[in-house]
Amino acid sequence: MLEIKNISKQFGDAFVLKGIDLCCAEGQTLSVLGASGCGKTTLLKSIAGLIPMETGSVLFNGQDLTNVEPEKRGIVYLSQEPSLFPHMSAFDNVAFGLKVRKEDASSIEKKVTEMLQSLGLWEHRTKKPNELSGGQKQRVAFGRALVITPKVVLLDEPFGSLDAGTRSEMQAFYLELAKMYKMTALFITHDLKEALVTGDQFARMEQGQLTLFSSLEAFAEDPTSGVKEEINFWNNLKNDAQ
Amino acid sequence: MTRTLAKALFILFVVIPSFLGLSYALGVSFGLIGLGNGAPSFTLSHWEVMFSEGRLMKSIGYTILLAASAIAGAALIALGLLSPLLKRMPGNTLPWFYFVPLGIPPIVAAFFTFSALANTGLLSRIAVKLGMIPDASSFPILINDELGIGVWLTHVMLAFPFFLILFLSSAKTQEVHRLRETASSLGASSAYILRKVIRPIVIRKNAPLLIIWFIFVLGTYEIPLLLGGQKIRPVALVIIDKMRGYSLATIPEGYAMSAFYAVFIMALSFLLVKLISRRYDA
Amino acid sequence: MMRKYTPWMLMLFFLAPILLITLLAFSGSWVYPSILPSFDSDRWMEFLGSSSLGIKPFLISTVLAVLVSLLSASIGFFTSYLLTGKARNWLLWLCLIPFCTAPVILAANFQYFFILLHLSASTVGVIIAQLFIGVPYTFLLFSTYWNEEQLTMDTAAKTLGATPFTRLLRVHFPAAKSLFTIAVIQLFLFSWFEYGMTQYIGVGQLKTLTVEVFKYTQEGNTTVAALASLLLILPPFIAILVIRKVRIAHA
Amino acid sequence: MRQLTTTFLTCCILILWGCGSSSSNEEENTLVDSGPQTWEQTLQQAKGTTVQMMMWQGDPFINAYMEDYVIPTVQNQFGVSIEISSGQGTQIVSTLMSEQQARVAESAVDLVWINGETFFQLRQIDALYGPFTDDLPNSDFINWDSPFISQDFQQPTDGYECPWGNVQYCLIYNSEHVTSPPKTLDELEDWVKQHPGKFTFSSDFTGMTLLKSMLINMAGSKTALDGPFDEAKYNELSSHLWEYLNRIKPYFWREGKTFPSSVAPMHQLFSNGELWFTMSNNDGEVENKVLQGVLPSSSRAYVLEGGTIQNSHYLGVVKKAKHKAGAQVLINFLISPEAQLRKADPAVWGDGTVLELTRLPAQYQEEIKRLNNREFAPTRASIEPFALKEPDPEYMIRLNADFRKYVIEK
Repeated sequence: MLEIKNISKQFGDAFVLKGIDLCCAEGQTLSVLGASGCGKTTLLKSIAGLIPMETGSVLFNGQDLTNVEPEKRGIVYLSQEPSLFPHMSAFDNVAFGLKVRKEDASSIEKKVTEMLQSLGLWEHRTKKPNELSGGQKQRVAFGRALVITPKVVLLDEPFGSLDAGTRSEMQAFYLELAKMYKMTALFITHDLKEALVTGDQFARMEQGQLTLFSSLEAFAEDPTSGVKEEINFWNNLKNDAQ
Repeated sequence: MTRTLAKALFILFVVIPSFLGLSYALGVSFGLIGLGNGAPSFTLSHWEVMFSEGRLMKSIGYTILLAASAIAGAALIALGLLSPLLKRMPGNTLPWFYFVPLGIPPIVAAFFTFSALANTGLLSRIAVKLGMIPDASSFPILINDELGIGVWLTHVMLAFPFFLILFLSSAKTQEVHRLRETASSLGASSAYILRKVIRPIVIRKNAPLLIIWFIFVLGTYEIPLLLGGQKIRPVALVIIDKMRGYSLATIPEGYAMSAFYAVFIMALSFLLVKLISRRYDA
Repeated sequence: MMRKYTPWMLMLFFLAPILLITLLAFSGSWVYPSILPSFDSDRWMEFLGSSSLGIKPFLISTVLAVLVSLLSASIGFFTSYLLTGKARNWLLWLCLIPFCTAPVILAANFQYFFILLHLSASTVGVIIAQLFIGVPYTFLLFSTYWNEEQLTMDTAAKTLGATPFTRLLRVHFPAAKSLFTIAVIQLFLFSWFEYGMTQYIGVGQLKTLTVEVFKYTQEGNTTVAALASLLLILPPFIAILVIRKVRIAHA
Repeated sequence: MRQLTTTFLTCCILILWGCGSSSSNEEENTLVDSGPQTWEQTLQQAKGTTVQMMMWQGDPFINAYMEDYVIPTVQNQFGVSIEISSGQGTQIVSTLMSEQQARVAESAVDLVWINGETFFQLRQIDALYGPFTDDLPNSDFINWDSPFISQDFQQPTDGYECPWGNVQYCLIYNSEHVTSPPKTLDELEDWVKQHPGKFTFSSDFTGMTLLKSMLINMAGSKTALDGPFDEAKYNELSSHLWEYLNRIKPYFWREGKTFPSSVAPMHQLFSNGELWFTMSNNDGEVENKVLQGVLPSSSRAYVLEGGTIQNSHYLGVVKKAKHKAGAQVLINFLISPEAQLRKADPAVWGDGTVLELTRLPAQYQEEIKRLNNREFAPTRASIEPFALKEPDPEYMIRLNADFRKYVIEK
């Protein structure tokens, strides 16, 4: 279980994160809905250890990771940009984390092959990032992250730059992967539907504060989540049409 | 570990040399190190002499003007050539002759300018043969002239091929390519795109290197030595004159000048770095 | 019409120095106003025959330039990693300092410390002195590499478990290869032509081709100066001819 | 930040440690001579050593003389190797000065080629070894009676430097254009005014030598500037000189708005016909420059009626030199009749000898006669009466600064 306790972050006088607590059960995805500028990227980077935080701690299954170097945390951060290594093929990109861990060649070969096949990228394995489409690139980025079986995956608007069609395809694909790899994940998005589709648990972030909801129902009930507005919108549309 | 090592190396190869070099110059200039000072004792007299002479400030002004105008001239030429060359450059490789000027050191460039542009140089001879001028004395004075036209031309000649390569390489990146497409889809003519899209991007991208060249031109010694006038001279020459003059007594004054000048340029370059990084952030 | 010939005119312009200097190097005398100098190869024989200009300075220069360019490019690239941190402006500024004074003045300022550390008149001393220019230069050059894109790539590699060293070696070095090549070429040329440091720190005893030839470029006569210049620029020129084409961008 | 400070301090400590360890070497300097020794002993000591010689190397003839003749001969005869590095006056002074500051036990340089203000400066900082010239067997041939040899810029050499060559300043004119060159300052003024743009002088050492000659010419007596620097005398004479120069400056090359930075470009301007006058510190240079093809064969050298500066250049041994014996053996060879006469040949170098010709063994007399036949330069004997002594170095220091102030920048 991932536990975040009381994370605060200040830039100058402004508090970007104001004492955030959250927890996410193992193998589950916590979807966080938040508009841009609410501090979600700062939150994820703090959890990954990429930026220092003033207060708070990060625990995984009781183990305190707060002062562990980002490269040793086993928490992978995925952003909107796939940021693949331009000089490596898709295969080598996926293999990167394993090579860094100095696994032996045959096991790398096996794991990466499996991963690429499950990502449906096997025939593109020799291509360089600039020869791949946006969705393919993001898949490689997922593969690169998941192949090292991280403790936690942090997703920061991962499908933000994709077109609508690819985007819903990728959401479905995410669910599959999450199930297959029993991912523990924080999935941050500003898209309500995406949050609903991908999450097992739900939270909402606003101005540096995070509200955790006990269930989908509670999330839907909350006026700030926008679920109700959405329902009303469709209902009105239906009524107007009639 | 890696960062610490990087810091250590940075300090070892960048900070310490600058620090030691500057403190040595300051030490000599204040009479604390014995170079030409006899027994070391603190004195401000070398600084006083330096400022009272007034030559240094005039010289600094001239040097900055010379360097800035040379860089501007070279950048303008390179920008002007950008559009005709981009059109005839399909790939991302440049033919070999673009790199030839990079292999010519300042001293040789100065020698070339001298041989080509002196009153009795190659151009003057051609002009005489073509009947444009009667003899050497009617050829315009470009070498050892009062303003330093020969020095300026040599700097431009050295800098502009380098800028051209930089600009071409920047203009060939995907980013610029994409922006160019966007702009043309918005209905901009290719001349307009060049002026309003490509040039600003190319200049901004290469601003740090333009600044390095500017500072490099500020410090050159060989070119004005061979081609410059005597009336007003770049700082490097004035300083070396004092440091390596006929008298030991002027050595500390030379160091005072070099310390003052270094600090002055450091302040100037700090402003420039600030300026370009602000433009980056924007 | 003009546009069509621009590349050719450029070529002529870029090659003009080499052409004129070659011409002068073969000249016996160049009496005004004749355009072509009279040919005289005796001077070549005299000049090249003097034993100070054998293969040795050429080798010394080559070894020195190779060492300096590879070392400064590597150290400079490695330290430029600090640009991912916060003090970016300060670091860039610090790197500009060595260029604030003429190399000759810099050499004069350093000489005392090199003598103090027993590095004067030694090859190691000259290499270190040249690194004092080469490292900051590479650092500045690589400031154009460390942009937003590279930083996200660095972050990605970091959370995947790569240590800073691995990231530099596996991620950034291959990505910055073309820039690295440019750095090596430029630093090679810098070291090849470097005079002030080599002369002062080496007390004239490290006889690179430039040190050997430089004494003729300022004094003496046109033919000798032209010959000396030609000797200096010919090796890089041949190297350029061998390389022929250089990629300038990776799209 | 703390880490940064620590690293910085560590590096500083390392460097200070380096300083400490090197200054402790200072006491270990055991190279000081242990009493007088015979020339035999010196030769013995020199054998097998490599002498580091620092000298100006801008002239192919001089380099060839050293490389092709001196180095192999000294190696064969005395078993001493020589390594020449290039560097002159100011670099020598700054190198030796920095070495003194750093308190090194052994200098990187053994032997230096110097004169005038460099000698003066090196004596000021006590960087020269000596007196040693009396120990050299060949110093018997040297014309020590000549004040032009035993005094360097009014300063007695006192055995701290050994004369190597002696030359006299001369003007060089193109006989194709100039039939009777001006021999006095008044004549020069007239000539310059009649031929605008054809005359100038360099702003370096050579040009200063002309100014010094002019200054003495104006004083009216050859010995006017003898002795230590005289402020009042300088002020009076120099004001006349600046007045004179500013009067004719508009008729100089480029209307006197600029001056060539050294004689090398002047020679070029002269051979291109842009100038009709050039000059040299060495009366014999015109001979070898015509041979080299740098100057046209219509070049002729002459001296002013009021005289021109004659000076010598010298060889000094560095006080902390590693190979003092080897350096002395080399110097002794360089002042041998054989080496001196070879050097005097315009086809080799064309540098005036410092030896008293009458003291030389008979076998060299023929050779001397041959060398007296000059084609483009006047004979040494004919210009000798017009030789002026170098005044105190301060005169040149002041002339150099004031020339810039009152003439160039005006």
